[in-house]
Amino acid sequence: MLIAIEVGLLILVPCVAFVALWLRDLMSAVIVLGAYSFLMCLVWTGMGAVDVAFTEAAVGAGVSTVFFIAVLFNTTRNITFNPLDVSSKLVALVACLGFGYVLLQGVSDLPDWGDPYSPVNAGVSTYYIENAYADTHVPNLVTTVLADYRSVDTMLETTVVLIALLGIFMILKKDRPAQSDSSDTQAHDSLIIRLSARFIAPFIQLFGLYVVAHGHHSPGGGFQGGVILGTGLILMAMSMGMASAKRLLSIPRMIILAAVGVLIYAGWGAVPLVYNGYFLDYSVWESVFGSMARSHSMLIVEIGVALTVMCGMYGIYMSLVSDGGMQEGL
Amino acid sequence: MIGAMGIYVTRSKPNGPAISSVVAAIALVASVIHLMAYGARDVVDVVSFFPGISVSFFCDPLSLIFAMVASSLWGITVLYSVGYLNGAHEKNQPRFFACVAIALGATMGVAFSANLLTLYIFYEMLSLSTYALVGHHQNDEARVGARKYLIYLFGGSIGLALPAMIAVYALTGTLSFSYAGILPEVTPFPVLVVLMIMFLYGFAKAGLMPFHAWLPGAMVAPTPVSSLLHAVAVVKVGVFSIVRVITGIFGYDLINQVNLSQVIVYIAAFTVIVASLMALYQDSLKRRLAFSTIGQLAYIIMGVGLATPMAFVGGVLHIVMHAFGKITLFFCAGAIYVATKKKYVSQLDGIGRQMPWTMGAFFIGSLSVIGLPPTGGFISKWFMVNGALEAGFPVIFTVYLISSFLNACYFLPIVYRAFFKNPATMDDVAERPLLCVVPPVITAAMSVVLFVGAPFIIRLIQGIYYG
Amino acid sequence: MSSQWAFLAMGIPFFTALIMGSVGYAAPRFMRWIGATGITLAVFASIGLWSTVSTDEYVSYFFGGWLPPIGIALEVDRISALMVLMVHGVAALAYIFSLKALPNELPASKHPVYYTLYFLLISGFVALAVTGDVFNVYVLFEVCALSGYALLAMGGKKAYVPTFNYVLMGSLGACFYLIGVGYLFIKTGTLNMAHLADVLPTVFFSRSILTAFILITVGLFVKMALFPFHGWMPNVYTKAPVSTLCLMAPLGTKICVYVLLRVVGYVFSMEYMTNILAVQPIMMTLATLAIVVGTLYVVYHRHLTRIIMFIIVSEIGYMVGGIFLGQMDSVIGAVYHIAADALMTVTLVMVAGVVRHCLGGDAIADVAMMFRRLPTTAIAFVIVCLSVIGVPPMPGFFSKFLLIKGAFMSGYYGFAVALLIASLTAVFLFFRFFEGYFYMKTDNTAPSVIQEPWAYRIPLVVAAIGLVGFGLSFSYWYGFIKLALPLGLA
Amino acid sequence: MTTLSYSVAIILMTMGLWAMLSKKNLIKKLMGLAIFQTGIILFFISMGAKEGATIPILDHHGYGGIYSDDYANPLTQILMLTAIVVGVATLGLGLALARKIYAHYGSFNEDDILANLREPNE
Repeated sequence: MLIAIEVGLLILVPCVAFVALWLRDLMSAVIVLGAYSFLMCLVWTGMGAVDVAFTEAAVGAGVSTVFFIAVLFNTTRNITFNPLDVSSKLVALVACLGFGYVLLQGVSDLPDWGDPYSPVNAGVSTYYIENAYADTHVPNLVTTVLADYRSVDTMLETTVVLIALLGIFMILKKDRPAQSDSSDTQAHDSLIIRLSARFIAPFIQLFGLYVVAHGHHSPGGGFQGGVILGTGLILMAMSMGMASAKRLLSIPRMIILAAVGVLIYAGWGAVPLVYNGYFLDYSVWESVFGSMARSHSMLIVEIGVALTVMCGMYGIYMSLVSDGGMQEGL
Repeated sequence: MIGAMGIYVTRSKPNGPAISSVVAAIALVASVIHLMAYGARDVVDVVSFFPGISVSFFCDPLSLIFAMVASSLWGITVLYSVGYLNGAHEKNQPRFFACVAIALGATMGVAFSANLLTLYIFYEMLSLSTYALVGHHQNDEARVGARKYLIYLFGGSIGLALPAMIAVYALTGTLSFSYAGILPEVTPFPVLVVLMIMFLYGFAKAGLMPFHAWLPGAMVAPTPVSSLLHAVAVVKVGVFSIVRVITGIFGYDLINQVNLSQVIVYIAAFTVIVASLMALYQDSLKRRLAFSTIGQLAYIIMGVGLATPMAFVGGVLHIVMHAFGKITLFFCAGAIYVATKKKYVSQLDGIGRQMPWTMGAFFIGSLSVIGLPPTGGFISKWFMVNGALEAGFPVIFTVYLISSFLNACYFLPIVYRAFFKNPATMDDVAERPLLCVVPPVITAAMSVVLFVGAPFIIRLIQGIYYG
Repeated sequence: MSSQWAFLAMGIPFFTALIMGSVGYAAPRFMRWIGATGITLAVFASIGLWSTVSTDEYVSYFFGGWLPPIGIALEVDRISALMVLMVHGVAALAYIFSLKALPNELPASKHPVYYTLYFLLISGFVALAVTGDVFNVYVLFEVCALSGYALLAMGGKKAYVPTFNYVLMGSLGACFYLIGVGYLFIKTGTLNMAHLADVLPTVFFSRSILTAFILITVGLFVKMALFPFHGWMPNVYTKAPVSTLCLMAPLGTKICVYVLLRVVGYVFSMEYMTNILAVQPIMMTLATLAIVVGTLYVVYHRHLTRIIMFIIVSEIGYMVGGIFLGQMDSVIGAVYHIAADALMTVTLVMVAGVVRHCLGGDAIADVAMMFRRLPTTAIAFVIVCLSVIGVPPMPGFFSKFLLIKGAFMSGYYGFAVALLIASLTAVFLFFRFFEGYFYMKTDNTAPSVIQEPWAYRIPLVVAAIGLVGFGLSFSYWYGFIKLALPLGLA
Repeated sequence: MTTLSYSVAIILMTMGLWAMLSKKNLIKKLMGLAIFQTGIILFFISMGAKEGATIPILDHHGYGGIYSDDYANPLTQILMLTAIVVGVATLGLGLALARKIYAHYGSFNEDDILANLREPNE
């Protein structure tokens, strides 16, 4: 039964992707792409990857779509057509065929799907599953690997969000302040939307906080929580209009907060250096937190992640939607 | 020994004008003489790069002879340059002297290098420092000449000599010169031929045809440059490098064994004849001298390439003799230019009567280049001609004779014009300035002295061949 | 614990960046001091790392105290220490240079963000050189790439389209690499390089490993702009601001070459590459073509910046060729050339920048009388050109020497010929510039002597001295690199 | 199932690549990139899946023994978490650039932009 659903989904997914690419109206294509992401989440949940599915739901289906729309809203949704350029299509075709061929060549040798004894599953990951709780007292294995065993990856990944925020800010920011702010979107004229957004937003924020804090025991963590918090802010910004959103949180302030988020992470990790330990070695805190040292440390770095991701998502959205109009502040 | 090396490297690169150059030149000559008296054949490593390769120097009679010639002529040239540059109102004199000094330092480096890499490094340094000299006038003509100069020299050294050098290193694992040769005897013949040709043309400074075109082009440089560098330092460095490669990398044993002489000799013979014929048709005095140089360089290569004791002695001796002879000729050409602004052979009617000393020196110099007694050129040619017979190359023997005849054909008419033809207009021209006249006279005298003193040098050279 | 240097080398610029990002807007005046302190400390750290590996040969650093393959480790051998030294050295020069160059190119309000990204980029490069984890490499690629995109896009209006293409191509390269890692991972279950190298020989004959090899190398080729994947590079670099270019052009592609060496030489092993796959002929053809194509393009361009870009294209060919020749000397040559070329490129780019700012253009026609007008720059330019041409005792000569020797020993004569042609073209090309500023007269609108500001002169002088020193100390580096080479070299 | 999930992943990647290379519209190219990345993620997740295993969150806090067969592979999942975040960051940057390009050239179409790019230069 479960397998049948999986198979169905797997067949559906490429079809939706095809539609997304084929549609000639960009806005519809983006919406279909969002649907595609949701389907993907289902597939992954079926394969046991709840954390990934959660993130994809928040990021792929949620924030990405918002980003796309933010840009399309200010530009155009139409696709212009040129006479068919056969040669470039041909090159692309050859490249794709070659690429697909190489990949398929490799598949024939791969271990069976779902085989618990394949090298991937019997390799390093066995250690994580069997020892993670003893090492860290955190039941969510994904969180432990993410925030402890492979913590540097996560730190760098958070940095990537920071970089994206900084980069987008730099690219879109105008060199001179805009003459008039009249182009800013005003508060949404529909009272219902404005009120309901105000009503929903706090709950979203609360949920985001829960996801961050409870990431040790359930799917979720800094990233997912951060994205949700960011989404809450985005919703507020949408309903309140640009001017008030700007008052709420300006982009430079976002940048500082995002940098501070990574700094929390890296700074916490740097403390062991004082004791001549390894970077991100949380065991130095055992004298303070006892056996929960690693668990608590993970929470702290997750908060840093959440802060950066929240500011990142919100800042990116604001930059995209306002065309870098928000330069004042601080 | 190391102290002496220090003198070359440091003292030979003063950044100042003429006087310090003169001092340095005297010091250099003194130290070379010192080396001659006490010199050992030790190898001195300065910087080591990787196994089998380092910057290292050594000193053998061959390098001594070459260093002696170059350094003593440098001193004379510096004197001459002072006269010439002031006479011709040239600009940028400090740069000029600095570059000449660097070039000479590089020449010394080539003379004393103990392996191919060191030689190559100084070879390139020489190309660069003389580039600025060739382009000294900074006008369009100089630019074209300098560009040609550079393309030929770098094209040869990077395109041919460098890969050949690397190939040698790949084959043998070393680049040090050794009179026994370093290439293994089992090297296949085609490889040897290719390598030899790459070296012959790679050291394009030697001016073997068709890699000769830079030399006439480089004549746009001020005359002291032409005389010192393009009669002595630069071209002789090319020849010297080839001599080093033939004796030190291939080794005479190998060359005789596989009969490589033929390759070398016929390439050189071709150059000799063609260059001499072309020299006949040049009206510009300096260009005529340049083509003559090309031919004479090929003589030397031919001599060394014949691979017999006689011819080798002749070849090396000719480095010395030709240097003194040709520099005299160039000095004279420069002196004429300073005095009269005349550059062309056809303008020289009757000039001998106005400038008797200069043209007298010119006469002696041409005798030496043609190879007639009582000048040094006679002795070196004598050895080479005999060497050709000894090696069993009657064709080469003929080539020597024909080209000597051609040499006479293109030099003697100049002398004839200068002394016996009446000039079209009588300008008021006299010998001046003093510093332009004395050096050619000295070098011409040296050519004669060398005729007498040749046995001493010959003994040195024979020491190389048999030692 | 001397292995701390391994972390500090990447950590110091990282923290510098974060501090800059946090306080930048509040106290813009302190920015340049924070940056200067950071870069000085980082250079010290890299020297510390260098001296450590000189005695210990090998340094491992375990993040979080977890031993690999459980955790992520930094593994520093002598070659990576050299790379770290190179990155910090070049970054220091570029930073000093940017102090003066950036205000010409970017409004002051963007500087704090700019420098934050700048230092993140530096730490990304360093981390790429020392990391011992194949997935970490992917993350670091993205750190470098994203900060690079943003810094490159600062060239103004004309930079956007090429940067957009670069975003696509860079992501594509990273994705290829990631899929390749996926195939490796699926057959071995590990991501640690050393562990992979242990496990891989048992599955050498699997098709998935072949696929992984192809994908990873192609991904890296895209990232390093090897022909025929070089299309994105010249455009995006030419339009970028000079201060970004000083950092990106010397390091961006070179570090990918080093990652290639690491993956091919240490993870897959040379034996796999030469004996089992026998891809050497294909790779050598690509490398040779890269050199030839780069050289051909060079001839057709008149602007210094563009010329430098195509020189990079062909230099990448040198290094890739050196790695795939599989000879001991050629690999040493390639590694040495990575560092030498980084130094050469940064000098060239700085010269181009000075010329652009002081003379108003970087075409041949603009450099007339440069010896008179910008003496320091002119001399630095001559020195670096000699090195690019390969005149001894400049570093360019020695690497070329080793590469050509390697080509002779393994019979790839075409590669040797291509190298020589490239050198000859470089002679032709640079002397066109020399002629320009030696012979050409300017119309006298410009002042006769323009003094370069100190922030331009210092890095130029240091770079020129560094080049000569690096060449003269070649024997030291030869021995230094030799001890860390991958196994199985002829 | 074995070939299916891998094949779907490969189809998605190829589709993404096709869009990135052949589509003229910048936004479509970015969508192609997004699809490419999800293909990769699917590929990784598939390799970490286990028949009959549950999500990688330990129940009863590990008392009573933990067996690696019971839980899906956490390692591939965290790798992909990273990939997703990196993906969205890249997407944001790409969109920002696309937006700037639109502001300057008035089009998302590559051909129009190139034509526009050439004109002012020559």
